[in-house]
Amino acid sequence: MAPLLEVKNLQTQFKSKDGVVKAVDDVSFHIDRGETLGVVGESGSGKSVTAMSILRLVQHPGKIVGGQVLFEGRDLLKLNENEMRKVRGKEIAMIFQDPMTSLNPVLTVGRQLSEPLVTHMGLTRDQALKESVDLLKMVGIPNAAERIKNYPHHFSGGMRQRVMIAMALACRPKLVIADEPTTALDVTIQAQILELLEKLQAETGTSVMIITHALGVVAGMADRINVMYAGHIVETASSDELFENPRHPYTMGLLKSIPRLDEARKGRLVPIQGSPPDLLDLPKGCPFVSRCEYAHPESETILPQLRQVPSVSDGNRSEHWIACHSEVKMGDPPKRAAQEVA
Amino acid sequence: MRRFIIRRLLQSLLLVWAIMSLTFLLVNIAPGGPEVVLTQNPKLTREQVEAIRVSYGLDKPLYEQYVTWMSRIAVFDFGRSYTNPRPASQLVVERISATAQLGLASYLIGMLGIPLGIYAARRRGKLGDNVVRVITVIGSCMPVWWISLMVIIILANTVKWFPQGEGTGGIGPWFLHLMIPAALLSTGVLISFTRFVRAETLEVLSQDYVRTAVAKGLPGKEVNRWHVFRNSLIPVVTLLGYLLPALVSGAIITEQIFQWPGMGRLFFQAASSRDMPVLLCILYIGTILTVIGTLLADIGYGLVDPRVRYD
Amino acid sequence: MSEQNLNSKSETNVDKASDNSGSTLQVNHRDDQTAESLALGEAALTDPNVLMSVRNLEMHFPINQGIIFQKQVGAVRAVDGISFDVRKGETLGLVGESGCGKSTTGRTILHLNKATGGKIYFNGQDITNIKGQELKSVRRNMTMIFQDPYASLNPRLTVQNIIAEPMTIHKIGTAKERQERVQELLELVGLSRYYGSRYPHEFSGGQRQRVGIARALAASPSFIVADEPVSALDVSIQAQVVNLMEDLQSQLNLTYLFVAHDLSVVRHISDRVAVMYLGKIVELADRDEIYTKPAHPYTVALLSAVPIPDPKAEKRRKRIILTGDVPSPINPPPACRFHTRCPLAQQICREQEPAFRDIGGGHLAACHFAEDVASGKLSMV
Amino acid sequence: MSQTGTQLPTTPGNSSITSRRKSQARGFFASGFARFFSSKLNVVALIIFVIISFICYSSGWIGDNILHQNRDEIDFNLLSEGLQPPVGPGVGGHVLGTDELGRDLLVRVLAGGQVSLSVGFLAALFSVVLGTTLGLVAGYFGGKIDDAVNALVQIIFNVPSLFLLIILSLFFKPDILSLSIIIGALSWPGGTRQIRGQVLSLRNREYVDATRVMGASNFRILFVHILPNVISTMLVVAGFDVVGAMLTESGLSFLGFGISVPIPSWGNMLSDSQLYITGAPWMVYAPAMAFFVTVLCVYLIADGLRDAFDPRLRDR
Repeated sequence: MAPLLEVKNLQTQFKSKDGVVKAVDDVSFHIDRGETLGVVGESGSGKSVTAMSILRLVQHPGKIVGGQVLFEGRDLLKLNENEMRKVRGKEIAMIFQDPMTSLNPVLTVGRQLSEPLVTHMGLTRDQALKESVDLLKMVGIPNAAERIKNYPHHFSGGMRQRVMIAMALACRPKLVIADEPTTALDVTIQAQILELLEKLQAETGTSVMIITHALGVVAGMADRINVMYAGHIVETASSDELFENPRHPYTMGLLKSIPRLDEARKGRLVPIQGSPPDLLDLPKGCPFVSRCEYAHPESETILPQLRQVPSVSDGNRSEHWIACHSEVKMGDPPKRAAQEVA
Repeated sequence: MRRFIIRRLLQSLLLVWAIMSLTFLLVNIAPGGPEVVLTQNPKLTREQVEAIRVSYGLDKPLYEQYVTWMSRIAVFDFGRSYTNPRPASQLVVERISATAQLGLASYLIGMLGIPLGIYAARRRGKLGDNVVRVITVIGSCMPVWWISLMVIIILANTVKWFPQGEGTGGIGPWFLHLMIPAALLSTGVLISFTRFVRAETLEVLSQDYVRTAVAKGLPGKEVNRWHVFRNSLIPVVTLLGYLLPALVSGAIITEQIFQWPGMGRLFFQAASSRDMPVLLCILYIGTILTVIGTLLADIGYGLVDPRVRYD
Repeated sequence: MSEQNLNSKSETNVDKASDNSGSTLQVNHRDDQTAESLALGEAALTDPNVLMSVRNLEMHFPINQGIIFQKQVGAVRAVDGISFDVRKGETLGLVGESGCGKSTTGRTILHLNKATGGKIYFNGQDITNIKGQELKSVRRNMTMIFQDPYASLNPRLTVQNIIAEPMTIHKIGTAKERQERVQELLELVGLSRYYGSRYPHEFSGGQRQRVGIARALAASPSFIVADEPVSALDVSIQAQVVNLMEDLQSQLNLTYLFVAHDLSVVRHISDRVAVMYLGKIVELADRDEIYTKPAHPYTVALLSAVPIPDPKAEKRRKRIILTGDVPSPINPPPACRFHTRCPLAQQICREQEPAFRDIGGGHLAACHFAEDVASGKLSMV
Repeated sequence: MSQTGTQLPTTPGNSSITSRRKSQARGFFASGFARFFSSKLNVVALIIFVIISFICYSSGWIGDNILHQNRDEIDFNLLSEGLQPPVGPGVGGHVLGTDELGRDLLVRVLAGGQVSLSVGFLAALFSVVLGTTLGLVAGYFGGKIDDAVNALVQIIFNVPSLFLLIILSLFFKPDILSLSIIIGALSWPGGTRQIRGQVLSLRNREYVDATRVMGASNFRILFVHILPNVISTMLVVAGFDVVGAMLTESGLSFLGFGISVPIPSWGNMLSDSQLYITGAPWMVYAPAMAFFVTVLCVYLIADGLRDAFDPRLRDR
């Protein structure tokens, strides 16, 4: 069966006085029906811009300059603004990072919840308000009938994120994109929200694309994970496979560098050397080359393309792809110290 | 909310009191004191001056004068005008209507800045926006009297006519005599509105919740109406109040230039003849108007913005 | 205030040598003064192995209101009576969620806020109310590393001037000596010694944080409060800074109060860990003890909420989802502050504030059922 | 795991420092002024302004040596030639014509500019010094001091300033200095509010905390860490204060309550010219254009400074 969403060679760029930032550079991936895809990367890796590009929400000076976003076979990048509007909120919904700023402060929560219902489902205002009460109940907000009359500032951060989730699910979308949905929240509230997302996904069967910088957040939740670095997908595999058998030096570095809560201290941490690259001044070859301990001679000059590698955990189902010239595994001794870039 | 209004009312009263006290002090410690007018008048003999001083209570110690003065202005009694046998307050009250007409008209014209600001913000960086910006920059450098003078020159040298006074003979002339000064007086307000609304709208356009609204698939009109303008126009309420003082000050100049028979012109005349009771009476009214303007602005803001909480 | 329990005595050795190869630091406590009695009693104040002590520290921020004249109508009880010791050469981790008072604690100890109650002792000296020159001389020995690498460096100053500032303030050395010292410090934190003439905006977040650390070290302090020093950094940079802080600690014999919300990092870097909830310390114990045998239900929930980057471990684990939000610190719940969200709450929790007491082996907790929670008799799931 | 050993990790140089973006490597003020001068409009405005100021301030010398006319000198030759002043541009050697008394208009416009500019800059100086000091103190120390300053700000904000200015002008004959002081005294609250707001946010920056933790005095924090960060705001505030003061001065003089004759200022020259609008419009044009161009230049410079130093406020 064809995937629900297929992104092909997506390119999104930001023009500035100092040059062009290739925020998303030739990115291809897909999401199946009912699947949860995790996208992991640091700030500037292009993960959020990818999400924005799917819904064509990239704002000036950003621009999608190439590629295809095929949703159920239709290329979203070719739709006119009116057709696109019917996709947003109805077919694909989005949850944003900061629940404190993502709701309109001067409209009641009920009003904001009912907007997509009125727009997409053809409900009247009253019907939509009634439906909103149910939505609030669904995301676990007590006293929902009263709460829809409140304004966002009456809600705590965690509660607002629940409202955002309710709003995203209002029209039963086929895909929900959650952009760092828990980054702004405390740990215990984060757990509440992640649990809620998992529960709702199980109930509605919607596909989820969850974007985060914390590997832990997606480990328990995602079926598959894309790791992004400097605008490229550098590794993609099933969740189990990725954590058990990471093959890209960057992924390996990340896993080695973060201390684990459930393990006693083993000694010093093993950091990734250097800093994330300047997106205005990327190297010709692999963007990770200057920080890489396993760099291949070709990495300096040739941008590695995604290639399939054998997967260890469940060979038949999942596919494991990496964009790396080297053939290394976790635990291999480094070929060299990270390169000094003066 | 009630607590807030009570608090702001008390603060406003305090403010009026403070400003009037300060004025009293300035007038009395200034070289020559309030009787400067009298002593500078060569026609008056020393005895006459002394008699007037006594009749106005200027011979008493300062604190006593202050108490008398305060208790009198509390009941809106500024004493007789120096140049007119009638009470100053009466002279001033007669002029309020004319000034109110002018002020209201220019306010209405000035509010055209709101759509202008929205227009500029929506066409940010494009031709329309740039035209608006150039106009606001140039307008900021042309004070009311300057631009009035230019308009008068143009009118006088082309149609050989420009409005002077109230205009008699029906609604048409009245309208013409009112609208030209009002339009000129409104330039400052218009520019303030335009700049403010443009800035606010641009600010709101970059907010996360606008992105949320777009991501929900709302039609552009809905997004603009409920998520952009609704938010960007809320702070405009405060501007409505804060611009009042500028209008009051501008009225002195405009009314003088066009001989509009309002408070501003009276103030000018009183200043020329050093008629202190009239001057202080108008200053008092001006102060109260300004204070009320800011008060209304604050309360109005609280009414339209659900985020503001008073406790 | 919590009742204090002084009867438990046991021997505690803090031996950091096993963690830091090359370090010879070894802290031994006198037998008759255990960590626990020290942590709560006055005796600790004379213990030479304790660097910083806090007793019943309170930091209440007043809320003022009034029609014309303002009067205090309430207070944000950010820190509401906490006691702990920081031993020489150790790292005490202070964790909790936003608004629990952990940062306020660090700031109050360093006199960035004026404590509204309790006592602060540094090297046995009561520094709670010192001022002026006396405070200045104490400040030479204690300093802070900040969270935001962008906001913590003055953008108008060169790196040279930023790092030299503590020396300038305390009039240490000549201008030339200071310049040399800055170059040494730059190298010490892993930057080029020639970066002194540059401005902060020319550096990346991780490099700026190194500059902030160099500045903290300039006047050779012994005690450093690190307030979320890595949470604003990219994941791949965090480990660099954590390692740097550990290396510096062993080289320079530093004592850290490490304030953070990231429990994984705290487990890695701390010798002991204190958990705060709503202005109170609810649990304090040795690192591995608190992570393997948490005794306070809040600690249990907090630990279980942290996602682990391992799908298999995630699937095995049972998350404890706390209901509701943290109550307001203006009007905290009576008795046990956690009872509104605690799945184990009983009547006693609503009526009586649990003592912050030793439940054995230097493990302090403020819960009526701490022993049962720690031993697993009372299950949270 | 042992590759780094006990050695401290070294960070490779920051790759974001590239030759392309050297501009970043400059200090704050250098790069601010670089941004200012990168706009042609700013440069043109500055050049015109400098030229105007220069000519205006040498009006005495120009009058004596080039035009051979003093600003108060009545040209009696006109009368002897049977000409009735005001005479138009070019007549009797008067480039811009004369006023109703037969005084050379060009010299008077230049001399008037000297007065208008002086009042503008002196008043702005006074206002900025007062406004910054109060803003710094109120924002930094807070509490009662802040309340007091706020009360003062509220009072001045709520006085209809033109009314008060006119009343005050009745008591003493305004000259450049006294007028500047009065205007300055009534226009500082805007600057105070801005500076105070900025200090409030600066005071809570972590680098101020860092300095305080080191044991720095309030004096050091204020002068090393806060003041340098508000200087750019002061500069922008000062620029707009000059515009405001020039507008106020000219308005007052226009009404006859500002600088009084025979000292010319653009405002009182225009006031006098009102009677000759149809007969001698050149008497209006010269001071009016001089005034407008000068104010526009100052405004553009202030606006350019704001763009250069506070890009966040560009659309304000």
